[in-house]
Amino acid sequence: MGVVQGDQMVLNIGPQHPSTHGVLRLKVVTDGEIVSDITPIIGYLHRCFEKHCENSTYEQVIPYTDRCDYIASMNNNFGYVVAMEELMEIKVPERVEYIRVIMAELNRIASHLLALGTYGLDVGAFTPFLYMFRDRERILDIFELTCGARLLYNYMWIGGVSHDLPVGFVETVYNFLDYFEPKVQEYNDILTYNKIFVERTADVGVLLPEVAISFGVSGPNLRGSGVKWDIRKDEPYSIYERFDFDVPVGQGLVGTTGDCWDRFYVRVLEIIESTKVLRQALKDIPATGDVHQALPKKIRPPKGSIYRRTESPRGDLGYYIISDGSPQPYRVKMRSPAFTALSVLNEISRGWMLSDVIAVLGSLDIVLGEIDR
Amino acid sequence: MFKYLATIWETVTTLLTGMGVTWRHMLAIRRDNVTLQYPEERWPRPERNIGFDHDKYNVIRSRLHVDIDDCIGCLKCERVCPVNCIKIDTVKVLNRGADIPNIRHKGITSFGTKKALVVTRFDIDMTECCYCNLCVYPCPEECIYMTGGPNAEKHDIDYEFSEYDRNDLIYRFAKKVSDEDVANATTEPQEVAD
Amino acid sequence: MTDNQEMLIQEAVEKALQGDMEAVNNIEDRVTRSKAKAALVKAKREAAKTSAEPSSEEKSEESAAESKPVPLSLNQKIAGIIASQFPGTVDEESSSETHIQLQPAKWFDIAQYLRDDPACLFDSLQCVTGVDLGEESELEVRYNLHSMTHRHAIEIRIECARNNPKVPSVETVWHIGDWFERETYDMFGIEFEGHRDLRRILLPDDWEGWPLRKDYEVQETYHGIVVPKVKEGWE
Amino acid sequence: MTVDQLIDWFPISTTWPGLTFLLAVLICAVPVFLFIAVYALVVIYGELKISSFMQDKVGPMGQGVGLHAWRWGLLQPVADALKLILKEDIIPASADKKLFILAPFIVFIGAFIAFSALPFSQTLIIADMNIGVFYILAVSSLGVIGLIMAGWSSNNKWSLYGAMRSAAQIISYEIPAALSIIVVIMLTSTMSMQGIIQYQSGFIWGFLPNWLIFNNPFMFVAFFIFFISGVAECNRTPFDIPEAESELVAGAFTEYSGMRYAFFFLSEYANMFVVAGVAVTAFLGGWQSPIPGIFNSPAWGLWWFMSKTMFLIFVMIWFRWTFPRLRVDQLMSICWKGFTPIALMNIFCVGIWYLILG
Repeated sequence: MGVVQGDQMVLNIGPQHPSTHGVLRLKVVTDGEIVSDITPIIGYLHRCFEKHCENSTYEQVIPYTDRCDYIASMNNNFGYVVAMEELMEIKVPERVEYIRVIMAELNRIASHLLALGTYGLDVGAFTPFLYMFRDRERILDIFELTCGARLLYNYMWIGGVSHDLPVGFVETVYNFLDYFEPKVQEYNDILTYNKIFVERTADVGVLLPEVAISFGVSGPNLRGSGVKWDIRKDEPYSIYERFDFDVPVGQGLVGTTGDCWDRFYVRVLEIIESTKVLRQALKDIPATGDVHQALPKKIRPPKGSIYRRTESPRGDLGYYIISDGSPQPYRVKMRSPAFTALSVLNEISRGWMLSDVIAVLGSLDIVLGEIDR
Repeated sequence: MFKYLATIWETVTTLLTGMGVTWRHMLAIRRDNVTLQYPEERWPRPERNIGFDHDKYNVIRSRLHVDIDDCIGCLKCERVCPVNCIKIDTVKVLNRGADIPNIRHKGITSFGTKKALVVTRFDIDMTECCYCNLCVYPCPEECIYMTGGPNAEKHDIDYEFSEYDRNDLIYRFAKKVSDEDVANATTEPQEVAD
Repeated sequence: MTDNQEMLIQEAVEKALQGDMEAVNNIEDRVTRSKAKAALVKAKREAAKTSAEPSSEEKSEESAAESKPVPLSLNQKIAGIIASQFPGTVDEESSSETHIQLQPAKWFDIAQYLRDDPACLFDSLQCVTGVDLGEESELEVRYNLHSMTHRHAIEIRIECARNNPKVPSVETVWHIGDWFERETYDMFGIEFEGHRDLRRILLPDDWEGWPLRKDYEVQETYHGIVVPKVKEGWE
Repeated sequence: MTVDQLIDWFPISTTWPGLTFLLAVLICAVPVFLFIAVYALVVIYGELKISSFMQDKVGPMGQGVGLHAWRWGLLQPVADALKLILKEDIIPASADKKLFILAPFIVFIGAFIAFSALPFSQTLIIADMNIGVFYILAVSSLGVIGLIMAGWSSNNKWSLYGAMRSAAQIISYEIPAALSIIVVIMLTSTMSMQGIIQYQSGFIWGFLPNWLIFNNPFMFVAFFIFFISGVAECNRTPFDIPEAESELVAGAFTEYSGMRYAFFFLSEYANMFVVAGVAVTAFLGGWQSPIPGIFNSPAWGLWWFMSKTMFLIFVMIWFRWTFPRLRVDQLMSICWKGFTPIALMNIFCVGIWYLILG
């Protein structure tokens, strides 16, 4: 593609740009339309998450984990809380486990809806974005019903959950699932199989499995390249091993495996899988059980360190927590999946056109809050 | 040649199905609409299409409110706040549980515990508050809470508390009493030692 | 602390251990009553501890002890392999079940070996964490490696001096090392030799100091902007 | 026609020929400009409402007086227009001032003068030239110059990208449009707009109105190509690459604001009307009524022309809110590998069909 060597032009897809999913600056060296090199410049949204953790107690860190990946903050809480409970060897009651899985899966659907919607916007289709936000609005209502907040919940605490489920919660989620499942087919009609969309995304930004693994890419981006790796299945935490759902993997139905379309379609399939998990969780959630029962009075984990990964909608969300016995964490490191996804952008969008760079960036589904921490 | 026609055929069919979807949505205007016409329709509107209603609320994230008469000054909410937006000053009381009328201090809280401290300053800076609700949980007297929701009988939901001046967002819940009143109310009267 | 209070607490705790709690409750002086309660709790905890696991006191309590009695955890097996391939790089005493302690010297070759050796095949570098072990002690870099084929994971820790911390860069072995190491450099100032362009990644390039070190003071102003946010009228 | 009638009607036509011509043209131009303004407001409101209904939104609403855009949001387009007029139109410091100021007007003129050949009804046409269709196609490519001037003069990388893309797109899509019009001219053997519509009167195959689209099966292909390349010419989705929000921020109009941006906006809608008008005239029988016998007085003629054009504009709006955007090279490949060869084949087939069936 870029064989003609015209005079290079450096283009700043600057921190203030409609399709950078946050405050990200891409220094793009283009030769006419064809892109020859991209250097992402990050750090505009750096809020010293790790420094804050060292100055606050263990339960005060939870509102900060919300604000890292603000689109999937339930899963962020879940990751941190699972790591802490493994460090402090706290056994959480059954009902709390089920509540957490329900909340995490609902949040996964909401996060994927946002990812698919904004990807439609990057490629130029306005309407799917609004359909998906209409359905995401329903999930946010459910969260609001339980923990009052719509985006940053601070719902999962170490050893329990902040509030028990309200009356009529299970029916409300059943209503939502019955309403939502036919809608996924509607998204497929309007966007997934749309020839122009396929034309824009098939064979674009192909990510080979070896490259993906070497760049530490994880989650839907890695599964889009055909690697079957999902922490809920391979390193099960909480009660995920009780649910049977399969891990969708990109097969290259439209172009080669690992292109933008595959990453998009893997997310659509994952939404369907999440509804399956939700139905099973809702079926056998124990009706009784106090959610505050296992909340430790004084959180003083034993000296030591732990690295625990969980499956956030964007990939492997890892927490490396080092405790020195005091109520304040000695060091908390958050391994952010979007950080690794962005590092692979340059690798896979070299030689493509400018509008493809936007398409590839959208398909990687990055969130800058999590990258900059 | 066949492939050429096949792509044309596929293009036309997929584009038409897409147009069919938007056509159906255009006809059913009100069916899936979630927008809330804010000034006229205020949240929470009970029958808002997923059908949960007002009094089933578990918790509300709106403005913080403190019943200062119930506050025993244990500083638990101040310690647990991640962004330390709560500042409390207290002064020891002479005898526990006694009312002190001239500084309007009630000795017994509604939970029946005797107060040992007069809360002279209880400020919450709502510009710093991150609405994480961590302060509501540890309060022994349940006197700090967010307005509306389960404690709707005390306050209805209030999420429209924007101000013109930032300092007005610093809520001072303590009773407005001058310092020397508090001083002589809580110190031993030197000459009379009854 | 008058001795009769001491004696009072002693016998109240004994009585409470046998089960009747009023002895503790009817101590009228509030201060001694709370001390008695504290003593009671401590006594109960000792009792529980000694009865529950009389045997292995010295086992490290932070990792859930593997139920199966196999002595070697994965980390130790890999440590053994490394020690056989590269003698003198693994220091045994500080390696535990959950991590392998290495010298920074031949880390690059070990990394190469770990990725290519069919037994290990650690092809994905999951996480690089920089740690400041204390005011005056060393800095440390912890690598979490994971193998997609064997689906097993280990943790490698490398210490480096505080004044000029140097660790060989593994950026060519795992490509993500490039950004992870730049972030660790940005936060701790650990030089990764052999890194393509070791610059700050999160902070602006001309920021002084390494923020996550324990002895870090925030610089007063950055280009004239006062850094520590002081909110007047609030303290 | 109206311009010639006006000239004869004037008493001083012999003494001051130049002045009368100018007066006549002016008398025709002002209503057309007003029509464009009003029509643009209507279509903006239509687009707002239709796009909202398509996206499960309610669109501009308003209860009661005051700033709420009156009932059903009717005042919303007026509010937009006022906003654009009152807003300060900034000229970037390093912009090439003269070109920057001139660009929007050239783009608008490109669309505006094409109106003079559009047959609104049997009698209502400004200038029924015998080369009507050819004139419109020639004039509508004037807009490209304006876009390139806008892109170049605002001295901004994004607008340069937008300008280059729009130049490539509009010029290359004029060829399939012209080729599909040749088919029409071949059948009606006249280029004057009124002539084409007169040819389409009466019945064909018994019950169908004698519109060219029903003339033979290939005419539908010609209509499809002309309409789609018309959509591409006025930069509407799925071909809105020059001002692609997600890539080029706003393409050639990035640096424009206020009154100048309003002119770009206006000329886009005027262009849409021209394309829809020509498509209606050439293929859907202009002011001919669908039931050829009745409803064909000049007043009804105006109604039929406007309703058909508005329907085609609705289809353009419908396209915009359903399809994603094409990439530049895909756009070019569709034009050169798709539309142009098919259009040529079409001419050939219609020729043979016409030869055999007479």
